Amino acid sequence: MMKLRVQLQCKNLHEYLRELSPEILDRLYNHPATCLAVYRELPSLAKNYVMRMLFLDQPLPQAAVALWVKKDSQKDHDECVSVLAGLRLWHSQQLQGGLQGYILNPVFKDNLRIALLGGGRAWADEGSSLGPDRHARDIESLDRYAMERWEVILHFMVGSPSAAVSQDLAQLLVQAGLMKSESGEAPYITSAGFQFLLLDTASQLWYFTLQYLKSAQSRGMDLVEILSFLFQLSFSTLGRDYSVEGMSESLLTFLQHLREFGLVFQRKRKSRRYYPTRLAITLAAGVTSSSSSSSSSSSSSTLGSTPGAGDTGFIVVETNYRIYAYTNSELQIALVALFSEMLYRFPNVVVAQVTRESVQQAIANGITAQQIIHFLRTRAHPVMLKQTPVLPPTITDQIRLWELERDRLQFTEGVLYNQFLSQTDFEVLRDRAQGLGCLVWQDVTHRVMVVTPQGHSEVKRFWKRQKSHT
Amino acid sequence: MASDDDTNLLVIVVDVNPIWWGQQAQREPQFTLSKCLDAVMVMGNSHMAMTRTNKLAVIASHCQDSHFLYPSKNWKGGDGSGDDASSSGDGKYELLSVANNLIAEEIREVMSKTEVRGNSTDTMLAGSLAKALCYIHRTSKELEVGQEMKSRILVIKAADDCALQYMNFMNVIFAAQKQSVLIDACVLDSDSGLLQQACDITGGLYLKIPQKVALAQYLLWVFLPDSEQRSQLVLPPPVHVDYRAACFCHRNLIEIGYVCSVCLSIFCNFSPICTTCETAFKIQLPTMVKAKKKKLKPMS
Amino acid sequence: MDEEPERAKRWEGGYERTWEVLKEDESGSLKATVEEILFQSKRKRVIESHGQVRLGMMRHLYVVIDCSRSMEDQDLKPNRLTSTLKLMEAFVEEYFDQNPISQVGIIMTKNKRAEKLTDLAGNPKKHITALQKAVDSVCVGEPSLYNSLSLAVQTLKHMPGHTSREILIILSSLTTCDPANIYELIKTLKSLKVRVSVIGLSAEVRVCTVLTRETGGSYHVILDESHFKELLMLHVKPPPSSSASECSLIRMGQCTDGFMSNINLTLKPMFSTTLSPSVSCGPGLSLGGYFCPQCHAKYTELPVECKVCGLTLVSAPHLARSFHHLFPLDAFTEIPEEEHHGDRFCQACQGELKDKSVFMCPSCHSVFCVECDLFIHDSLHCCPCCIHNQSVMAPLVWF
Amino acid sequence: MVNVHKGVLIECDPAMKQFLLYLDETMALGKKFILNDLDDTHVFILAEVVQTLQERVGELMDQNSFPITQK
Repeated sequence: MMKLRVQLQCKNLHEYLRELSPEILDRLYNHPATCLAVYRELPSLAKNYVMRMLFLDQPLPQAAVALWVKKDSQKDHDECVSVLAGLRLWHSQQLQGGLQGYILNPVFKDNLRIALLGGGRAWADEGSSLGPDRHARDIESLDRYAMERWEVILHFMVGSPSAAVSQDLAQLLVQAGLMKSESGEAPYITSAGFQFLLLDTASQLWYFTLQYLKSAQSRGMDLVEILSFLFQLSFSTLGRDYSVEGMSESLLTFLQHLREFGLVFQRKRKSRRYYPTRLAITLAAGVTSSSSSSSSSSSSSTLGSTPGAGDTGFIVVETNYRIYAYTNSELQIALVALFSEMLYRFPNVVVAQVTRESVQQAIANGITAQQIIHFLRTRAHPVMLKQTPVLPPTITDQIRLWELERDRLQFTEGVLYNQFLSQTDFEVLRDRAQGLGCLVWQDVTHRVMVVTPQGHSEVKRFWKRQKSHT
Repeated sequence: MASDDDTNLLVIVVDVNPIWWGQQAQREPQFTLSKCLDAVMVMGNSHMAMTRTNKLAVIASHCQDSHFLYPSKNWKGGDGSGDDASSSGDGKYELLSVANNLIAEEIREVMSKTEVRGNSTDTMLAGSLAKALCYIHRTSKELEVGQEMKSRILVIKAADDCALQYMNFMNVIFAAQKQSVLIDACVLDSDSGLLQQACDITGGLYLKIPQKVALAQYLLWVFLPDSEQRSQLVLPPPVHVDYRAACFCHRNLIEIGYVCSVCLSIFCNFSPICTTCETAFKIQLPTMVKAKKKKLKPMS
Repeated sequence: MDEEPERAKRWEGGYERTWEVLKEDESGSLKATVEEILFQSKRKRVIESHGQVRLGMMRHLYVVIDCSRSMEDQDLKPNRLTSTLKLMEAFVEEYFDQNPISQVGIIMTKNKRAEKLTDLAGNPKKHITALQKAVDSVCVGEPSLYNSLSLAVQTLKHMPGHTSREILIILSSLTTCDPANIYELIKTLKSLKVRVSVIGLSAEVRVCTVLTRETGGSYHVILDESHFKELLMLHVKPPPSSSASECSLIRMGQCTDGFMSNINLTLKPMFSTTLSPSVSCGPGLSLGGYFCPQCHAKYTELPVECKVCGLTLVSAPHLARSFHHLFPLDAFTEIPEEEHHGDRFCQACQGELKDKSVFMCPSCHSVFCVECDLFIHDSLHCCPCCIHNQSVMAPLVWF
Repeated sequence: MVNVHKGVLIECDPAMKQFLLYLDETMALGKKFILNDLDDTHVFILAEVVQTLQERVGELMDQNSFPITQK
């Protein structure tokens, strides 16, 4: 009966890569675009380390590397070394003198050099070989197309009738846990879905791509190929067209999916060229935002309002709990309505009121206060961005208080043991329960302890055997 | 960790004094201007590759003029289609390859076009630094609201200093300090007093490199980390700067001097008239103490 | 005092129809006019520099802050005192940036008396901490112009002749309570060549007009907080010193970094002179620091007057910092954008020339945008393109 | 002999604990529901009263929160 509140986990690139097996990692580093994307996600100190070793051929002794950093930032140094080793960028190698040394992963080193200085083969076949596109697309139309495709998916999640989405995509949404569909009727949104909607566009894209990659293996697609193509897209220049020659079959199906998400624009299914949209390019931006549940407010303030990728900031939050959303898009209004009561509706602005009931209603369907605040901050109006902190502190504190108000009590089912005859009996039974890991709470002075229901039967059997021996 | 989205602007000022580089080509043929520019491009590329929001500008400081190599006037940065510049045929990140092609074209044009007047083997660095500061000022104005920008200027100095520039140079240094812009200096040949003062006042790094051939490695090791990482890394210590002034009459460094209250020119010994602004000084005679008249014993 | 020519008072003037400035263009948007106003405000801030006039480089300035009951008035947010002290902090910062070898002292006047918050000193940190502590001082009673002026004059009259002596009064109450006749004091001020300027926070007071007119100071009444800040910043630029003030040679010591300069590079931790805390930011053991060339007393902060031998200690950049007052950069000529037919890029910042008019440097005829023009005049003080053709005036060789 | 009870362990701040004791004494939920008072932040109660207890706590919260909108 306890409502399990699922927490939307949105891993960033490093967490995702760390889970991959070493040989996939090495194959991944075979493509300059992926090396550059992985390089960009490193902590800034680690970036300098990689740059320092990029043009060295023989390994550096670990003692020398340790001297690069001042004494008081030794902690950052160790953290960087662990990140670099974790991603298999640094291999430790035995030097002649018996010293342990670090060397940059040779595959990564060559490809990063190519990404920086050239000298390898081209990433994507050049669009220019096809001649200029007769009806070339300018950037505004690309942006409009991208946003419209992406909003269709969000509208479908919110369940508005007008949005129709391919079966493949709907099935992906269900797999991602964002929606649930019982016995064939239309899927409806889950609490994780609400949390997904509140993310900023870049993080949504990245979360979506992660889910797609998970399902990619099941579709028989090669993970490495897709990831490199994705990173190559994120480094392309907006407004240029690229040709589809030399792309494998699985890549072409992947391209069609991207077309449906709005990351890529093609005039027809079969057209020989494609245009990456701004969403594809900001995909790399989403990668840097750490998982949504962590309260890193700083990195999200401008990511959400990346220019052109969806609407820039449009929400003004005032200290009298009023919200003015300068938008007329049904989706954004529906999102604001998730945690506030609508007061007035005008052609270009919607006025809403954040109240205790509305916030607690949102918390009831699984949205946390932090996600509401993150949503308001990423869509804050430029006027709000001028002040620090961006949102009035009274509002953010009050929302957090309303959340804490709900779970003043924590309930845990359990079985109570008390009135032990002797201290030794109590300790023996307590250690047994602890061994089983089902001890919930104990109070040694009063010789009282609480055990989980599942553990209860085991403890009882143990107690009977114990009593029969003594 | 600094939030990832505040922009980081690096302006590289390259000293392209043709006479110095000409002599250099004869002295050590393995380190010429083109090698130096390759190193600059490697530094620029790695700076831009670090994060999506890093920006770069390169200025060539010539004898009579300074030119913006990148971003050049006629090519719109960022989202421009820029299809005329050939895109990366060899696997390089597109933004970098477009930038490098532009720099190469511009430097070829600059070196061929500007003719050399006189045999001045020193460069007018203050002018290029002033242009760099104006460029930084404009870019910080064009930033989106809510973002802040850290910027620094890296000067690659070849020829020696030009003495006539002292006053303008000091103005530029104080303007940079006011804008909290760091000035770093990487000196190839003779030490430069002006740049030492610039680095000391603005908190930048001054380094005279022993081997010129390894310029790229020096740039990547010492000058690539931005102000936030420099506090963590062990880098060359600040150099001692001799701030003593020279007197106007004999040009030698003095410890105690006389300063004209009107035009602040310095003299090593007292002179009644200031040579620069010809104002006559009131000579403070030691105040005469009038002899005290013995008081007649008061009539009782 | 004879009637001086009455300046046309604002309320005497005709009825200003300020709302007519905002004209809607055909599409009904006010954008054009708003940009025009913004453009004008930017231009207005470039103060016309008046050519080759001798500026008093070393200044002694006393700032009198009125702390009477009227300072608790709330027309300046949050109240007049806090807002004034905040602006004073910025003023002290800017003052020492523009005049490194000058000194400032702060006097507070309340309850019919005047007392010194900080005495004349060249170190900005001390003044700023004193200002920050003064925020919670209580405002009571009436100010006393006479007492504060006489307190300031007592120290100013000992100052050497070549330095300029100035008093800046920030007056908020309309009354003053003086023990003696203030007009006698004005005569002595005039004889001692002390310049008194007043910034009124409420209304124009007759005695201040006379005081400022007699001593050659300026008198303004603020409109709002930004105007107040502007008036304060007017006093940062050194005033043209009257030719009467005699000029003389001052003996100065050039300090270098102490611990490096002596040949044996042993880092001797030396006790900085602990005669008075004002000497260094904190007495105690420190490695760095400057040595007085004459008596080897050690100081951590420059410029300072050596407590032991009285020599003013300064380093070369300090002198260089006030150079741009000597060779002011003349204002750029403004030409409307249509007439300019050169390339469409500002030569300083490579930005496009978008706004209405373009600025040309009279000597080197290079073209700049309005942002660069303002930046060049405010902090750069030299035209980027002129520097190149070596027409630099004084051959100052200083390194 | 060791005494065994089935039920629900509640962890809460002391103020809320007092409120639970008050509800128990005044038989507000119709019967005594507290089986054991463990310490000032833990209480062991009957399982079936959890739902009504949550509502009563909700009502308490509503009482001492002021309506911000002066409708």
